[in-house]
Amino acid sequence: MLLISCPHCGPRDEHEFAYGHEAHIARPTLEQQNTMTDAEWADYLFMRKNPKGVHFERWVHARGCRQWFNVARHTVTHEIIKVYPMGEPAPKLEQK
Amino acid sequence: MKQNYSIFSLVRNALSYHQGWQEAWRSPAPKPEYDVIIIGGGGHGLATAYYLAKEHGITNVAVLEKGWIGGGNTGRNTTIVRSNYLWDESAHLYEHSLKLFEGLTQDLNYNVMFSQRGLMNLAHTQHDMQALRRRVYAIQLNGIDSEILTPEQIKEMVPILDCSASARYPIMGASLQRRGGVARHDAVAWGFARKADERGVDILQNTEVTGFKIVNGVVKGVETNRGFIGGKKVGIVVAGHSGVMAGLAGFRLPVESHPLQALVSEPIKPILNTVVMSPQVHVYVSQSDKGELVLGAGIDAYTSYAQVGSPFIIENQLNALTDLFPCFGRLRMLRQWGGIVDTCPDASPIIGKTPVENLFLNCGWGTGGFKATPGSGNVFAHTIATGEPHKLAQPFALERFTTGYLIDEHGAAGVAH
Amino acid sequence: MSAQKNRVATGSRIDRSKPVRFTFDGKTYYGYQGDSLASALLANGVTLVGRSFKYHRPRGIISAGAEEPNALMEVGTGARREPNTRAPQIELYDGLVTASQNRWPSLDFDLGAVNSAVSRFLPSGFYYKTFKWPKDGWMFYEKFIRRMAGLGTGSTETDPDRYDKLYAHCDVMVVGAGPAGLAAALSAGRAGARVVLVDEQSELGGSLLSERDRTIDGKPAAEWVAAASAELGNMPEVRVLTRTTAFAYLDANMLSCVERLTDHIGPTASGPRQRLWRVRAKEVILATGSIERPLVYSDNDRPGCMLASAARTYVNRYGATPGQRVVIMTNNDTAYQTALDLTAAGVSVAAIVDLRVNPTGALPQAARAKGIEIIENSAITHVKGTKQVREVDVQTLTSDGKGVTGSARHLYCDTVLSSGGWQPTVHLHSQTRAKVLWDDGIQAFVPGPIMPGQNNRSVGSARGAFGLNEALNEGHNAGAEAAAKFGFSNVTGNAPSAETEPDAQPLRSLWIIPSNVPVGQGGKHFVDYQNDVTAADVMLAHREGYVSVEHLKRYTTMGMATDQGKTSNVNALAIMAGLKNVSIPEVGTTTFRPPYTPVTFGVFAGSDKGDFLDPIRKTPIHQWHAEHGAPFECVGQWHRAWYYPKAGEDMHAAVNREVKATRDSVGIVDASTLGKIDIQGPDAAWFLNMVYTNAWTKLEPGKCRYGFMCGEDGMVFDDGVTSRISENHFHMTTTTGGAPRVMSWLEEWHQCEWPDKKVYFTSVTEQWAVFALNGPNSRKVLEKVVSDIDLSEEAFPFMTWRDCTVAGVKARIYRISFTGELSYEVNIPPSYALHVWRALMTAGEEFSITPYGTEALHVLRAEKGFVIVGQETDGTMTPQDLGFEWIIGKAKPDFIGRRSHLRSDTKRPDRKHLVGLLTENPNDVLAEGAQVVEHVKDKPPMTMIGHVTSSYWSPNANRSIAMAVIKNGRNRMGQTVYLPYDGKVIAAKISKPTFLEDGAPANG
Amino acid sequence: MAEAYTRRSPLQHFGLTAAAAKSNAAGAEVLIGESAHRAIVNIRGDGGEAFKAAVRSVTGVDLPVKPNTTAQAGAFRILWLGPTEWWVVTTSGAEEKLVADLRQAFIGQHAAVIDVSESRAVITLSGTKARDMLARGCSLDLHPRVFGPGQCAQTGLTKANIMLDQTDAAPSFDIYVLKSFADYLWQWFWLIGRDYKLAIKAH
Repeated sequence: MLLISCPHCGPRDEHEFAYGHEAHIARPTLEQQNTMTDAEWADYLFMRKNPKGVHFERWVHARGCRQWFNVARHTVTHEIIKVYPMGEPAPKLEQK
Repeated sequence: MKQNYSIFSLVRNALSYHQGWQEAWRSPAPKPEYDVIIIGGGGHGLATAYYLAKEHGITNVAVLEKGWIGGGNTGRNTTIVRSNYLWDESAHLYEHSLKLFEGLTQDLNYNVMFSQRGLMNLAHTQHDMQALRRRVYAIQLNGIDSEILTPEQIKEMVPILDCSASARYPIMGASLQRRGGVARHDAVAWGFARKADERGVDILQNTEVTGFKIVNGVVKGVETNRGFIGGKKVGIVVAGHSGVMAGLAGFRLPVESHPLQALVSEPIKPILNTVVMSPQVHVYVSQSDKGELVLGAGIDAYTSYAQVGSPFIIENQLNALTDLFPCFGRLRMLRQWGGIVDTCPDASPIIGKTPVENLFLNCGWGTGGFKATPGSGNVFAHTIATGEPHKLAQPFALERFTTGYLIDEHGAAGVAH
Repeated sequence: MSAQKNRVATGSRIDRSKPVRFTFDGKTYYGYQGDSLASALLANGVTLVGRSFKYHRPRGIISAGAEEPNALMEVGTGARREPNTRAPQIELYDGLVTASQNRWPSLDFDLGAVNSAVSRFLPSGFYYKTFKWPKDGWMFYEKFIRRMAGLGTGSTETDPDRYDKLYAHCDVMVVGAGPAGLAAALSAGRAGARVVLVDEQSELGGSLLSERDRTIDGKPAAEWVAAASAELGNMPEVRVLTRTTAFAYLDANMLSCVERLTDHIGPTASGPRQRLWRVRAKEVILATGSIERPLVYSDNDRPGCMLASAARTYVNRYGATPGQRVVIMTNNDTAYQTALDLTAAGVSVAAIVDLRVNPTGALPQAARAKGIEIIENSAITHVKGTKQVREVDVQTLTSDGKGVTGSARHLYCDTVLSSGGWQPTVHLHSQTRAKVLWDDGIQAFVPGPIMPGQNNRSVGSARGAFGLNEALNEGHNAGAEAAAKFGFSNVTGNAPSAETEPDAQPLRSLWIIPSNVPVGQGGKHFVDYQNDVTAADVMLAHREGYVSVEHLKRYTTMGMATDQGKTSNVNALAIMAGLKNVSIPEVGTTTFRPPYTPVTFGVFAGSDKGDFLDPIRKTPIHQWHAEHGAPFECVGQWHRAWYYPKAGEDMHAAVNREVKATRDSVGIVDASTLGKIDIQGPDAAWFLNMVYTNAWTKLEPGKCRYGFMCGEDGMVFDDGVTSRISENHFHMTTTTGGAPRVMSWLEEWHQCEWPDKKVYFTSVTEQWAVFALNGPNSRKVLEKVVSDIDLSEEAFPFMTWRDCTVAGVKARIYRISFTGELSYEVNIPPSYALHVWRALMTAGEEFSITPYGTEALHVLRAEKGFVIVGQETDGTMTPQDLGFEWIIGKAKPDFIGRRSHLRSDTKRPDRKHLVGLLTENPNDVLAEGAQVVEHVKDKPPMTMIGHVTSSYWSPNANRSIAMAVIKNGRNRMGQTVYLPYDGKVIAAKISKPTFLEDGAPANG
Repeated sequence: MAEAYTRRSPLQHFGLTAAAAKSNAAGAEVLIGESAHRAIVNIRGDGGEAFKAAVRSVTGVDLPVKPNTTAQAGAFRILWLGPTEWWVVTTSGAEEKLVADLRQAFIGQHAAVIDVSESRAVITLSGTKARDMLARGCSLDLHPRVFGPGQCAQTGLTKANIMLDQTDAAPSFDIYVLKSFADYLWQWFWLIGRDYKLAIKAH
């Protein structure tokens, strides 16, 4: 069971959180939506990096403070390398 | 020709203390180039190679496996085989596979122990019953066997189920596919490997693909830990690692990899002769021929390539199990493990072409890949051999994520299996 | 009391003043308090205790611990019968009932042993090669295979015991209370750290419990253990758990442990049987010890064959001897200690057969001094006796150890002990996915570097440091260092110390003990006892190409038995390495998976049985519904009143009555479960524009509007009415089941995508109980209990809301309708819900007010064509598919899902549309889920064009009504379609999905 | 006005008042009870100076901005729920005025005041084994070195979501739970309470 450090509440068991999948996928602006192809829209909607290594992802402390935040987590070791606020760009990390 | 496996050959070999058995498949050195390279020596990949050789006469084929064949999800699943899918496209594909399973032992001269002992899906609420009827009626009209059972019929088939009306989630009914059941997962991989090898396919274990050679958008071969191997066509069949391979080839997929956990009990004398699944309370169970109860539940929520998952998934699953089967409380968990499943947004697989020419893809089977093994290999072999999707595979092209023609099996599956 | 012929007269840890009676296979025996079942059986001279899995070979006790492969028992009777329990781990209690298993009709005479006679035809994987004829033959053969397989028999009765689980936290967790673990717990505990110490045995001490002469800090080992136990017991921050197995090492230093609370007491015990501990530690010290490997010699499975260390445990700890006359075969020094201890207990040691040339260590010298014969450079090549060892042959080894020479010496004995070296118990380390490394010096796998985020260290023999002083030192230091990491640096006391140990001579690894016939052609060299995997099977796997570790395991089933290969894995790997002519680590290692030893399903489930499986959410007037006979329908976790049958009514009659009464006069329904979200802030309207498909900016305060929510994929996922309370304040309602999802949906978009927007969302689902009054007389009812506002159509029109007082209680009423009738949704505080409900019922008496449940609610809405998300939709329907083109805000620039509606498949005109179905025979009520076809054929397959989403008898339309989604349905009005199901075909005409004459479009 | 009518608490049907009278508190390891009807007002805002000042002006409490802490002054207790969310808890009946006063005080700010008094049941738990009982279903570390009076936490307790507020070092806890889960949670306490000496406390 993962131990995730909520940026507000501190370390809590995984089951207090809900997973929000890949982070840093910006929703296309209306202008972009109106000019993009269906394939490009599908790219936004469905295509994912799904890396074997460090994954930048979103979590929400669903059973706690209800706040969303970003996590850099290694998808093989499950090591949580960094927790950082929404809106902050993905940190540059040495690939492990 | 491989030596034939039969009761006679077994007796004959017994007399010579089994010194005369040949290796089931060779361990050749890689050739510089193949007509087709299949990346991934799981059941699907081996089946693809087998059908390429058998049905399309393409024998200059290599199967590249980074570890040992059948070592991924093929060897980690709960061995369930069924074709009771809601949507026409899925039903036809999985039924194709089920039919191949029905002749697989003879075709491969390898007993895959396909046991059509019946598979039951329980319904516990009004809503479950509506969904169940919808599914059963659709399956029936697709010409596939499926029926609805009353609680009394369920109790008769599986007396150890708690069918009392006072249960938190009382059993209100079930669907039954009598032709569904289980097969010996390792045997499926080994059987395909042995017969593919017999037809000339090179099975290259401990051969890890580290990159693709792509020239002007056309794939020319793969880089591996054993050097470059040329390939006129390349098929990716690596389940949970599909995203990694796609990354090496320069594109992304609508796929996420998640851990799917399973577990077995200690072996006991036969107590459960049917596969029982309950989407509502998230558990499915069968008893292997060795006597172990084989159990699965849903996937873990987060993406992961670690073959472990969260304990609360297991706890909830066993909570549900012991509620359904109150006599199972004293049985013990023997072993627990995880596989990495590649899940698509619509819970249906992707079979077909990729943005790279001559590079083909077969992935996204999520939690249900084992049952599809022969069917998947069969239609994928056709797709690679002809360059055009098999008609059963056509709806499952990557393209559907652009058009929006998804085959949403979430409602049909409900629970991973 | 019958004599215990193999019981040592004095000494050991059993309590001879407390005899304990037990039965094995129906025969009564006596042991003592402190005995294990295995030790008591041995003391009574019972050596045949089980049959193997495949060949049904007679088997005896091999080990004294968790690694036991042979002595598996059914314990208890009836509902409490538990199969496959290891005899060395069963504590004796008075009245214990045990039985051997996998035999018929009896352990002594087992018909299944025919397998052993024909074992030559049943090599590994024989079933892959056979049972293939005829085509469906497997279903026939399988029945017999299944019956032959399995081990014990599970009970088919409900498990009567209960189980618990709980969470715990600590600074330092110590697994294993042998010398290293005790030293670690002591140093960490003395420093003040929070410590959890677990050990699977009934008392602390681990290997020290099997010692005879060792001393620590000048005290006999047992006294030191007692003092350490007492000291730990007195530390307030130290928790000591005995009979507790740490069986899984999970992410971030969480360990799952099972504590056996009553298994040693038996069925008379009260309280929970077992408890699951989920311990989150900051640092973990693995002091899990090591397990002895047996030697792989010919017929090494005969009853009487045992591990050397096990014999030592039985004689020293339990005062039970494994037999009367013993031959020991070893490749290392440790077995000599067994010989010395057995001799001291009066057991005759016929000889020690040492594989090594010239064993001259301190222990061999001591053995010699005691007059024990040492036969060096030799091996046991033959074991005679089927149900009990009678004699062994010993021959001299060739120099390469692959063969034997010279004539055999015959040694009479009833027991053969073997020691093939020791394997550290690296299971928990390995479960963290950390690697294990091969150590040539000790010929065993040792823990490799730990995984990031997993703070653990292995100490003592768990890491391959087999000396007692090493264990004590490492344990002490590990405990102190771990405690210091968390601020507890004040360690008192030094590491405990034992007398200096003599250096041991290196071991000689012979992974197969040769005999005078080739392996596989004479006796059987068992590698995996329980699953009957022999060295010949490993060789066969090699011959057939199943050479990777996992193929070897799966093909031969080696290591897959209930002992999970604790005594067999390394031996099998080494044999395979020899065949492949590579080093052992090149063959690989097996991955250790949880659990370390099998754990009952019951303890994972814990106490959450029956109604506790999933919480039942109840509305504020749940009791009233129950008291009025309503059965409940599960909607998510909620229980909602389904219908209210009167005496003599079935469901159909009750629902018809409720539906009629509501249309004709007035009905009332408890709709408290509807999701409700309070939305406030200057950007609230902007936000609603984004999450709903229709426009919200112009909605005036005081008014309500219906909307659909779509996912970004364009598919409907919830609906509901939202009301504007004031300029910046809205009240949203959602479906019952969708409430939590919508709430998190709003938060996710706000926090992740549009954090600059000023808006707050707060769930108020349970702040309000909701009673909907429906029907032409609903206003009249309400007027009797509302005096502070004008309820007239003009003053309080459709799709508006008002604050008022209902029956003296502050309320908010929404004039919205899910029946198409005059309707008021009365929202009141839940603590007054019963009061208001009763007041409304009283007020409605003169209009025969009728409470209705969810079933009538469904019929009422269907009559008017209202959709239910989750019933008419399944995640594949757009608002347009449902016929709600008008609800898409055309003028609105953007909303979630909009772009997806423009994709080629989503904008196809012939998608599935929501339509009505009128059966040709109005009395036919279609099954929900029935599939629609255009053309009926004699038999399947038939092309399906849609399915029935909702179907009811409508007492108001006086016929059946149904909704369906059908391909291109809106362009098929009037077409007759067919519904083949349940062996019949029903014809129906496609209609609009509204079924009453005056039906207004949904929610106006 | 409404008080004239029968007001019911979510656990009232268990007859707790009568049960408490019969319950033997002496020697009990855990005292459990229902604190019926409590005023709970949810306030939303940025937690900045203006917001704090407004809260102080109405309640006299210094807003706890440290996560998972509480603050109390007089009849008002404020619980931290999230970086933009708090509960002001006080005696039942005061919620209407409290809501009005807070709304008044927040004028000019982006803030929200929502009465949630009616949505929660409050179960109280105290005594030497209270922590043990909570550990049966709560994954938080409640050891006094880690969690004490003045701290609160939203978390899970068995299969319900709760707000846990430690009110003294006895230890005593207030457990806030959605009313629809109140039956479930109460019965769960009795289920696991089989192994403790339990007494019902009157409130």
